[in-house]
Amino acid sequence: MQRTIRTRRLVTGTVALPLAAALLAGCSASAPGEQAQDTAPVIGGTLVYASGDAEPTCLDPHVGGNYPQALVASQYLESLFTKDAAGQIVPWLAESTELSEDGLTRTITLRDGITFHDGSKLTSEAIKANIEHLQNPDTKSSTGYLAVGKVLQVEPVDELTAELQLSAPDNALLESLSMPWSAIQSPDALKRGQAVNCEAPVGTGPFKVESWQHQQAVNLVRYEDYVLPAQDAGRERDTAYLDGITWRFIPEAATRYAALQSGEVHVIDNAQPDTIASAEGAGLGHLDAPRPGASNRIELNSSKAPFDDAAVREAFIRSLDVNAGIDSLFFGTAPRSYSLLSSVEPLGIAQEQLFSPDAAKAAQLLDDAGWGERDAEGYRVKDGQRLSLDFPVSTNQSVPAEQSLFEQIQASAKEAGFEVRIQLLDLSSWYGALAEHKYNMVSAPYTKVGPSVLQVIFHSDSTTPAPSGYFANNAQVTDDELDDLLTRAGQTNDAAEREQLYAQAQRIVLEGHYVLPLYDQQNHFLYGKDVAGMGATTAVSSPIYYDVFLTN
Amino acid sequence: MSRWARIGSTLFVLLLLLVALVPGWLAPGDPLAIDPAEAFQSPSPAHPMGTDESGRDVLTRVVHGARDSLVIGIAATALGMGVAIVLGTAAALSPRWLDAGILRLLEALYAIPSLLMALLIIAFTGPGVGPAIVAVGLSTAPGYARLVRSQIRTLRHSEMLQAATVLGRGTLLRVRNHLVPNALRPLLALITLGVGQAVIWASALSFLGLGTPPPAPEWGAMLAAGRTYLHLAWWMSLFPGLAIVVVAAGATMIGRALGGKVNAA
Amino acid sequence: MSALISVQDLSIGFASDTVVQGVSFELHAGQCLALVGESGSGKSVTARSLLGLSGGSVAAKRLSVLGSDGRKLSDRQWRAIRGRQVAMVLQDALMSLDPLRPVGREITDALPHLRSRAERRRRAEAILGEVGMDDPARRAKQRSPELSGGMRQRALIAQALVNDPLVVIADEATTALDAQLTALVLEQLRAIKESGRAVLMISHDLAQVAQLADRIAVMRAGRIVETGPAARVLSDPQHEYTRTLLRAVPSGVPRFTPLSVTERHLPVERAEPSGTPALVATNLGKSFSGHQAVDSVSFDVPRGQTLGIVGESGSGKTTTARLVLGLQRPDSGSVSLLGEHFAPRRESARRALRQGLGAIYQNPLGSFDPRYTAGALLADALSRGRTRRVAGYRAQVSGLLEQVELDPGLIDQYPSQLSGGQRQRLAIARALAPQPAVLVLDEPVSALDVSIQATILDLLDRIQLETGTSYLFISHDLSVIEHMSDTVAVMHRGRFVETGPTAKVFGDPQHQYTRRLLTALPRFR
Amino acid sequence: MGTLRWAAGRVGGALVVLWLVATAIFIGVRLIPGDPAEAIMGGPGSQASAEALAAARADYGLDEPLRVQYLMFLGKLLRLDFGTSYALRDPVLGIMGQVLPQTIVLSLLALLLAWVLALVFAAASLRATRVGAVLGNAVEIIAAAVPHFWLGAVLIMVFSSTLGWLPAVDNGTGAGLVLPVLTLALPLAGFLTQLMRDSLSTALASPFSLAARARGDSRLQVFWRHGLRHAALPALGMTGWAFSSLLSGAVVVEAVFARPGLGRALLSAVLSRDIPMVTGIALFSAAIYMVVMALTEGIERALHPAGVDS
Repeated sequence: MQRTIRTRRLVTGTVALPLAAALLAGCSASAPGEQAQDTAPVIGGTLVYASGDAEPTCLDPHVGGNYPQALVASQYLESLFTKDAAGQIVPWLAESTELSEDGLTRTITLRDGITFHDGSKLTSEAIKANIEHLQNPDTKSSTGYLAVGKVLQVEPVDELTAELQLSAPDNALLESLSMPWSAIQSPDALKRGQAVNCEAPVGTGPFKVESWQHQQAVNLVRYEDYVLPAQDAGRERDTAYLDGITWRFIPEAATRYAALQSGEVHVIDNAQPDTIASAEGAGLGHLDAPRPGASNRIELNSSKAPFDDAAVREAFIRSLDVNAGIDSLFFGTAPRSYSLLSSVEPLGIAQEQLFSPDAAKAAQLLDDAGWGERDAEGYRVKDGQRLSLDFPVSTNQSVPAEQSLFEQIQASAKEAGFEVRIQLLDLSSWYGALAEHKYNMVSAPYTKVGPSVLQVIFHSDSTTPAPSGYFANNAQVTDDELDDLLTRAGQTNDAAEREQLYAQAQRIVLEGHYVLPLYDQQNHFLYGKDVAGMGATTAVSSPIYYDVFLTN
Repeated sequence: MSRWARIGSTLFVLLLLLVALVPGWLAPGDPLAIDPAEAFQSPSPAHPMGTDESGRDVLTRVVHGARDSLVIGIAATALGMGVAIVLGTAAALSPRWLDAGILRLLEALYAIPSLLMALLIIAFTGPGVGPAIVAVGLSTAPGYARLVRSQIRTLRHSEMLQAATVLGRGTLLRVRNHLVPNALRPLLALITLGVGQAVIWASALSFLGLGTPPPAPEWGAMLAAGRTYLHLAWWMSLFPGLAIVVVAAGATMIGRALGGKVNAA
Repeated sequence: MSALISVQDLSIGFASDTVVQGVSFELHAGQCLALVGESGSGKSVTARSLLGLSGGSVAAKRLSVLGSDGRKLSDRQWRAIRGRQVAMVLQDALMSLDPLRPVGREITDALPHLRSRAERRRRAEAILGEVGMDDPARRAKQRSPELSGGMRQRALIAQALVNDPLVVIADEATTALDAQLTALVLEQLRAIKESGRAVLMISHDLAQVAQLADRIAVMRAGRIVETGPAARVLSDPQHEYTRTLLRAVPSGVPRFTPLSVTERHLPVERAEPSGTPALVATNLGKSFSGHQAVDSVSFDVPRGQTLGIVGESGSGKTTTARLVLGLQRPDSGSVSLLGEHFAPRRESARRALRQGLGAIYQNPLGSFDPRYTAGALLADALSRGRTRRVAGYRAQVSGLLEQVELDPGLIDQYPSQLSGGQRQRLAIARALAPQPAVLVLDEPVSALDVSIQATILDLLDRIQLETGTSYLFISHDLSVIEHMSDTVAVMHRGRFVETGPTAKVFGDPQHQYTRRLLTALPRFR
Repeated sequence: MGTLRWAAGRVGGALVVLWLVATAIFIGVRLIPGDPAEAIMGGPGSQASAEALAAARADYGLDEPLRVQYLMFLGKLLRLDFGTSYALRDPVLGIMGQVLPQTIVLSLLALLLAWVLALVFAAASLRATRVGAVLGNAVEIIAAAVPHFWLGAVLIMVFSSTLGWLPAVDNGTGAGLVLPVLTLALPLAGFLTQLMRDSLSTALASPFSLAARARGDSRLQVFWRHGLRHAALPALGMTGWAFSSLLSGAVVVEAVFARPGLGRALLSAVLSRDIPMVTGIALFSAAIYMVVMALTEGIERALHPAGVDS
């Protein structure tokens, strides 16, 4: 059975559903207790989904490319590859793939018999059209653009086969192509122009976009000609159980949770830590799907004082005890991370001892670095300059619990003599503050499948701003040795060497005290008692509602 | 104003001033001191108003927050009043065409609802306490300005001013001795009403993430932060909320006692 | 003939206050009973108790209203009486008709028993016609502020009479009306009485009551102090208070004869007017958006003398006063004060002259700065606006208070805390502070009770005799003008239609308008 | 003043006001630090490409002198062309068409409810005992002093989470409107109650009410025929203000209850620096205010022809 690539892991983990389609290692769903695991699927019904994210401005995840787009696009778009339960990249819309000896030609063969929602057939032309779409500056893609950055051109060989010419070997290409931000859309639909395509992208997924009532809901309906790229003996039919999904946006966390409690919505995302704890008591389901790529961390800007001094960076990190705060604020839903990478990334390494709090050592380091004096308010000073740290925080990207954690960091740092100046900013101003280098520390989540995210966020190339002003290397790490390690790690064909190179690279960053890892990028979903079949996700941990049905 | 209202409101104002000026006297603790192990404690003798998500004492924060909240309310009202007195007086004493022009300007200011105005200003300036004060102040100005204008116009043609004219009082004396003090008298009541409303609007901006930055113990920001935990820790939002309500309600009562009407709020 | 209304030993209380006590009277068909008293005497509450609307707790040995025992009626039963059998006409039609509703509706409201709307409307129009309203159908659709004073008053009467009630209560129905409207109302009430129904007239004004009442009951402090046939009460009052009230009526009382009991008799010796007149107005004219409010008005006020201007509301009296006071610029003509050119003139140029001219208004409260105490007002006037502290002017302030017979203890009171009479005295004191040669008095006693009015008029008389101040005295009240003026000018539609010595104008009116006015002047002496 | 002249004056005045608002916004946009083209493309966070910025400059005539830009801007507004929202990529006019009715319905229902509540409370307070009056007074003052967002959160917690009586968010039935309308209406009702009680008691103590009772009207009839109108008049005069405060409240309430509408559109437009949307919303809310003012003034004129002169 081909569907073995999709298995399901349950935390309360008893029986895997025969039809379960969990893709991702580390994602776990605790199902409502009373719900029988072997309930026969019910066909029909519209699931109401409530997202806490800001409403996307475009439903095509090629455009821009953020997580909220991925969450909804995972229902109507599919990628060439995906990730199985063991964390291995496996074909999805693709049937097979080969790499040339020199690592510069990637051949991808598509599955036969798959059609887009507009009725057109999935062919190798689609690969070409989509990659070119991502690379077109007018598309304004940022995430997908980077993912296919090494692709020079796409050559359709026959109806189902395409050859990708690369500028350099890229062992992360398949991981990149597994993400919704590089998902495959109908070439005909892409030609309609961005305004139209943004309203209703056309893909191959189990649902299609019926309409988008701005500020209200995206209405998805079942795609009746859906062909499951992998065979599943457990399914009598390939189409989704649900008639459709109403995708709503309810930014206010308490309202979202209240709506779930009263049964007005079936699934909510961005669940607040405190409600997760009470939801399980209330018989609601919980899906914990940490995002791949980087862990959630605070990056220390090493390009300007005072964090240009590694000792000050270490002193800052040693002066903080964040564990107690994480425990109380996240109610045990967010285990502490000591790694640069998400816990779902097998190549991540953790070095706990580097982050253990040590106030005495911190004080010593600061005294030695010349920050021995303190001013009237208790902050350390050097040459009349206060030890101040600007900390812009995006209210869109940091949930309240995280903002509170930052406040606690601010309070603890004050004891050690640091003045942390938190600025709560909207996304636009936050990007602006980063672009103008008005920060000493920042928390900027980055989701990507695979360890190649390290390249994006720590290679010195990423300190050069794009024309828009954005750069992903917020810690401003510029280290030739690190650059070399990352480049080689990204190009090697040898899995063991790759792992070893990435480990070395991570050690350099960790030991340089450039970042303070906090926890995985949180991705918690709560769902009602009448929702069954939750658990399957894409490679970036966005849930898929293909297997989901409503029991009443 | 009845005797009890007078005594009550005087006591209220004194208490508020006391709390704002020497918060340490009522709540000796540090409003910013965190203690994650003590997070989300319900009200108890040790923490009469419980603790918040970082284990900070809510009572201490409410007491220390009085200053920030009141400063916002008072500064915004003062700004609004200042603009209003200038524009309102100018309109009332100007020739017809200028009066009409100022009136249109006021109407234009008035035509944009307060919070929309605040958001507009913030769209141009970015968030923060300063913009919040300016926004709330400016958006309340037209209401006050109209009152000043109508007050002055009414007074200008009142028998009181005529009597002063008949008694041979010159313009300066009429304006200084009668017109200005009597025109500003009803504003006095409105100032108190306005402070209460300004505190509420500022808290709305905090709710929208555009007000006082954390961790300052400003009531609106505390209320906004606490509402996330309404299910878990009602005390986090109840007490700062009560503080706002008490100040706004107290201000309303004093304003009413001083003879203010709600219409120009 | 049995009484339509019979009241015995009526007491009405509010909380702990008893405002009416032991009142008894009867009202018969075809009869008019007048309850006379000053404000606070309990007369209105007594009248309202006859409709179950006193609002207080009512106790009586007998309270029979058209055969029903008013002590036992439920609100529902009362409502069957109100409007149908006993109706009420209130003071001031502007306030007694809802300004937001067409008068026709106010009338049809009283006709719930008529089923069809058209029928109600016909009845309403019919009654409006009966009370002398022209074009009733159109008037019925208008609201009271759109109607002229006369029309409004007619509508008010119409809404009371629409159900042909057996008893009509007229509660101060003529107070503050000018002569013609008063005549109109009295005429209507007379018609009611003569049609065999009963009228209960509530008034503070004995003179007016005299024209209609068959019996008079004089009330004071909640009790009836004297009751009897009208003629007897007026000609031979038994009770001291009745005599006080009668004496206070200025109509037909010669100049300088005291109206109030407290006033000592004044020496009636005045110097003949000599020299330039204190005030001269020449050919004054003023129009407002095409309406000629004052038209070619000329007069002079000799020193120590009083010119009375009498006219109905809207006749241009007040505008004349404002022109004289320099509060409005005349379109034509001029005013001179003590021989000096006063108006039209630049304010700064005539400011010094203003010391010679004072003014008293109908509502003194409006002319006081509410932030000033009585003492401060006088200090302000004495210091010409330099200070409001009494300290430096204590002697002069005391002198002024004494002059207007105000208790020096009131010096720290705010005007709003004073009674109407006290306020007017304070206003006079303030006006006298700069020792003016001329006082312009615009309806100075119109808002006052008769006995208070009497004391104020006496005070004005005395001041004129003592100081030789000239008065320009403006009023709608013929009897006040008659009593106070040396010379009278009758104003009508912006013009002086007749001017002359008081005795001549009142005794031998030349102009037909004057004659019409004078028919409304109550004479009972 | 004739009705026609009044209407003409109203329309003219409204146009002047709209022009002032538009001009203020034009100036404001130019005062934003940084590149207006970047602001137009959604601020520094939009990662707009250089080509896109150049296109925006050309589109909006940013290369032209300021005077020309201003005239272009006014010209577009005159043609009801508010431009395209950068964030939503739709014409602003179209978005307004979607969100405006939502907010207007919400605000009108809240206004209506506030009126009814205020009248009921005002009427009830007339007959209240001393204790009741003090209590009612306290309730109305507190109601007027409660921030919308907190009230909304509490109402959701009580009626949706705990009791499960009412939905927290719109579920297609009218029930979803109940809590948002209540949240908006209660503070306003607090204000209006104070206002109406004063005018109601004045009206019911007036001679015309006594005259009506003397004609045989019952208390209830007097209340309906006379009290109501007089209570309504000052509250009606406040309608412009009330509606404007409701629009303010709508920003918060729409965020709390996840309702689409003008307020939410404005909030997201402000956060994403979507200047055409901001402009459109400001002008539309000003226009709504002017319409509401004209309507209430018209009603006032009808109710009380002699009273409107200020």
